[in-house]
Amino acid sequence: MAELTSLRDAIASLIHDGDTVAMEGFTHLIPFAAGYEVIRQQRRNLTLVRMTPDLIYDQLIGAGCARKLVFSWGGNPGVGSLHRLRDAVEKGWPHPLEIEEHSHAALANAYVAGASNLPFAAFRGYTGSDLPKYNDRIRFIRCPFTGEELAAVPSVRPDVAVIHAQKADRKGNVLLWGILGVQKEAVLAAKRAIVTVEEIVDDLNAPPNACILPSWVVTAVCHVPGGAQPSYAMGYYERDNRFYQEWDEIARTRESFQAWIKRHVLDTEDFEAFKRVFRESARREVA
Amino acid sequence: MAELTSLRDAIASLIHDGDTVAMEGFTHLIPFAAGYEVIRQQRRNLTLVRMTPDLIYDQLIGAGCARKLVFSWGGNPGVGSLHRLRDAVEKGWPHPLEIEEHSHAALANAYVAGASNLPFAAFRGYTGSDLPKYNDRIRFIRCPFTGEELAAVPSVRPDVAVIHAQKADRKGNVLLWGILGVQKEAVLAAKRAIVTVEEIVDDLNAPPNACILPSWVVTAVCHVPGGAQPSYAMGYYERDNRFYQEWDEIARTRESFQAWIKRHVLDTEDFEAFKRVFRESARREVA
Amino acid sequence: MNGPAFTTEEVMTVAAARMLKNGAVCFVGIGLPSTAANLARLTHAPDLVLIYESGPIGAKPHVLPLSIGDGILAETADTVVSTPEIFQYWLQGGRIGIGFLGAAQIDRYANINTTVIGDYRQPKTRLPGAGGAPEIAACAGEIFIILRHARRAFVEKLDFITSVGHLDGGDARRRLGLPGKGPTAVITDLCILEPDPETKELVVTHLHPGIKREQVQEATGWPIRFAADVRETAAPTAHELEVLRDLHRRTAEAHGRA
Amino acid sequence: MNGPAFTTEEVMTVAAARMLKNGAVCFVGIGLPSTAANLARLTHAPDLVLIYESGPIGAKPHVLPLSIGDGILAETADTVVSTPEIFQYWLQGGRIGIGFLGAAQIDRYANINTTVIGDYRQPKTRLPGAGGAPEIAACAGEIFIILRHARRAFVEKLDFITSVGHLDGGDARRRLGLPGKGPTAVITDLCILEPDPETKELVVTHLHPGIKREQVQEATGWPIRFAADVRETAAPTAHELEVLRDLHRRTAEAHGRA
Repeated sequence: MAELTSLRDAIASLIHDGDTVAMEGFTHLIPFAAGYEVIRQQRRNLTLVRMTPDLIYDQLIGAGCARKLVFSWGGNPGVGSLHRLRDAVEKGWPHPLEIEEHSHAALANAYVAGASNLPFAAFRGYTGSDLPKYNDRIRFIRCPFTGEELAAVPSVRPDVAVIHAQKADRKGNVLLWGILGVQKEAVLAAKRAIVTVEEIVDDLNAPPNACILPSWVVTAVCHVPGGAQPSYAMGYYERDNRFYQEWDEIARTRESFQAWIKRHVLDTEDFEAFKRVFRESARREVA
Repeated sequence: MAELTSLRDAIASLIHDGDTVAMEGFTHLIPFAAGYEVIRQQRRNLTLVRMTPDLIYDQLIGAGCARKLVFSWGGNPGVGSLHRLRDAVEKGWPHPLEIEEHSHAALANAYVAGASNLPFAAFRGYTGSDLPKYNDRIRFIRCPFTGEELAAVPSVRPDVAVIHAQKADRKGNVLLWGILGVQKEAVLAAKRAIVTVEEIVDDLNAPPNACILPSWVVTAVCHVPGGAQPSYAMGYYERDNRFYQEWDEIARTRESFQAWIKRHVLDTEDFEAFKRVFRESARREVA
Repeated sequence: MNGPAFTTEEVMTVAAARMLKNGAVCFVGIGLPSTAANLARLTHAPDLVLIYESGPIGAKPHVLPLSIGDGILAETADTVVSTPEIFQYWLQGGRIGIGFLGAAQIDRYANINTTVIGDYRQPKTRLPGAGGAPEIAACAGEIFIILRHARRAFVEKLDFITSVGHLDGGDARRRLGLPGKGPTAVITDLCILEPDPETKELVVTHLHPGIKREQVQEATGWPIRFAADVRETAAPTAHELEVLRDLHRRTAEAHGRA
Repeated sequence: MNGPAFTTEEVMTVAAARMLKNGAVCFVGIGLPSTAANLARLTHAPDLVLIYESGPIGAKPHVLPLSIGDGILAETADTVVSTPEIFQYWLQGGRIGIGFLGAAQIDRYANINTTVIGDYRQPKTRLPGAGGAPEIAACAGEIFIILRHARRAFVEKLDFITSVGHLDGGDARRRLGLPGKGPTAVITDLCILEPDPETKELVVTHLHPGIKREQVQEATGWPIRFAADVRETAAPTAHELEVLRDLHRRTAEAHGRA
């Protein structure tokens, strides 16, 4: 059964230095508040798995939390580069970052295999691409019936999955809707799962066949309204596209990035404090 | 784009003698009306694929439509045996029936592989079971990363999938909810798909992430209210458990089965006529 | 004997229900397993999580389903997923604590036959087949089996192994790399049997009230072994019987068999 | 030149949009492909089915998404499935007629690089990477590619092949058993290129209004070939331009960049 706890306690007790962590959310419901708390608690040597690193991993990488990144598309959606990711890969700052690079199809299949307790996933992919030349975790197998060759990747089995969802009930059952990405697979593939939610309600009032994660597959549920900003939570708030554009400037230099992280994350005690400071910065921007 | 057509025309134009046909619906939404129409049009030498043959395939097999059956559990749920299936397997009546037998996990995975355009599915199964000794379509492969042995079955790729759903809109987009079984996979694995529905509406009013089959993956949509009886359609009618029990008597002898099929199916011109005769029989039962 | 009167069927169901701890996650077969699991949920284990292979997760039926996919399972579930997902993410995924199965035939190592009596290609009796059982027996954390005790069910040698128990005993499961512990209890209308820790051969650990050892041997197709300290199954309580009989009454009414 | 004035960007987008037939099923990348696909949907192809890798099937956004998973895609879709399902059932499943991609770099056989400039392990410039492109390029029925024409984009040799076009030309795709036809058109802000039926080398088949052959050669990193009968791209109509500009205006307002 999931424990209803504070985000600080969840991160402190469930994410350890050196863990493999998958913080998922495909543009929608990205667990930013949890990412800030990991930075605040200065976790180190994490292996970060995520299809689209997005700003959340740009921040974790720039803050020095990551040793390795497993990913399939590393840009700032609709804006351009992730400068902290590029700085780590191109210049080794703040320290070298090992990368394991896949395609979306491969990584999505690898999460499914993890959730299914299979050691690998087979799919039609990578043929003719140079990616297999640089990633020895991409191999090829033959169909035992037709002899066809298929690509194979090992399953993703994180120590911890972290996702953000719209609702949980008081027992810790979780409901999400809209763009679901690979969140369900990430949670079911992981040893431990942290879910931050917009609301805790008496009754989920879920439609039939809704995407529900029962309390007994979740380790901790944390009530963190706005916890997916600057991404969005369908039914609650829109994507802060303006901040995605501003991030291009903030992350462009090491100094401006470090100043932003210090002011908004390291010098704030929790996400509520972060939101206060963030609103002030926004007001200053506009002024 | 799906064509809105009569069930008679759909079966006549899309199911041919010798086809491989998957009529799916896991206890819920079993496409019985479509099965009756196949018997009425006297299709022959069909390879019938279905996890749970249920009464629908007991009827098709007894009526002599089937050459081969691919299945994973062949009972009358909650009642006992499927007597027509047993008569065909044990005594070769009305003619011998070839069987390819799997477990539910294997067949469900085989449908997923078919929908995914993969030649096979790998899963943890069959270890220690005698089924692989009698089914050469069950093989074993090794994980290219861990060396673990896994079971493999070829994907299911029917010529035609037939399902029953709650609603379609006038464009032929289909919505189903409740127990979904493998219907979506069956439709996506098949070359052609026939969907009978309870209602045709202007707007599906589907909740987010609902199980929808877009018009462009469906070949024909037929408006057949009650088309899943004696199974049930969530939101429309309950399972006719009494008839499932009566079927045990009807199907027990060849004579009583043939009399029932003649009266209710061969001598009725369509499902509306079937329903009239069926109601009379029911009244006579009660009287 | 004091206390309320009860049938051997009732003591079997109650004894099986008691083995299901509150909060456990149980993959339930239709029939006797479903009856026992719902009795447990309606008595000592309100938070028992019931999963049916048709897709319902956390089903809480107030009447017993006649089929594995009755509407009542979907209507009362926390959610309903597709059948492939049930087998891939939930069973194979290792999320099931207890697999609760019935059986047509069982041998001394709790291997199960639900496929065929006689030769597979020339069957004397064709049974329904595997269903979900082979992978439940392989992947669930542990397996409970419930069936009526009779010579034609408890056989010296199975005509067909549909689902593995402990195969030929000892550490056979470990050698085959099967994920789960396999059968840890077999509950019948006469007794409770558990595998010997070493040999994995089923031994009688509990006799139901009023049942004699001879009756068990008489109903078993091999020389049955008894534990050093065979105990008597505690008789069903008045409350357990009341809940069970109410459940059967509601079920009969709902399915039009009152 | 008669008719309304337009930019090279506009003629590129309009030319690409016109290639999408009504009722086609199109797997859409973010950016230029999404702009062209939605222009097609808002003009001649109202029943064009748009699928985005984040899960929306049949999205009908009235403003352009900034990201591949914007809310507007989910809200206007016929349904939204998980990302694994999009890749397994819909793309790999063979349900996609047209894969519509952008590119950072492309070669004469329409192979695409979106991974890295320079050495993979010591990159000069690290690009975002593969995303869905490798499997879209492999599995979709055919591929359209849209990108701006420039020497650093149209290169003699790719530093890295992220997604296959026609590899080294000829029947290379068939030999590798790739399901789809591969790239059938490349649309730039200068011209339209199509693979030679035999060699699969890209040849210029259409020049946009007012564009000279020299400009195309100048912007291409290899000796570019021209078709025997190079035609002029029909200029955008007033209606096409109006719809496209309205779409951009609504988008800018919605994303707070007015």
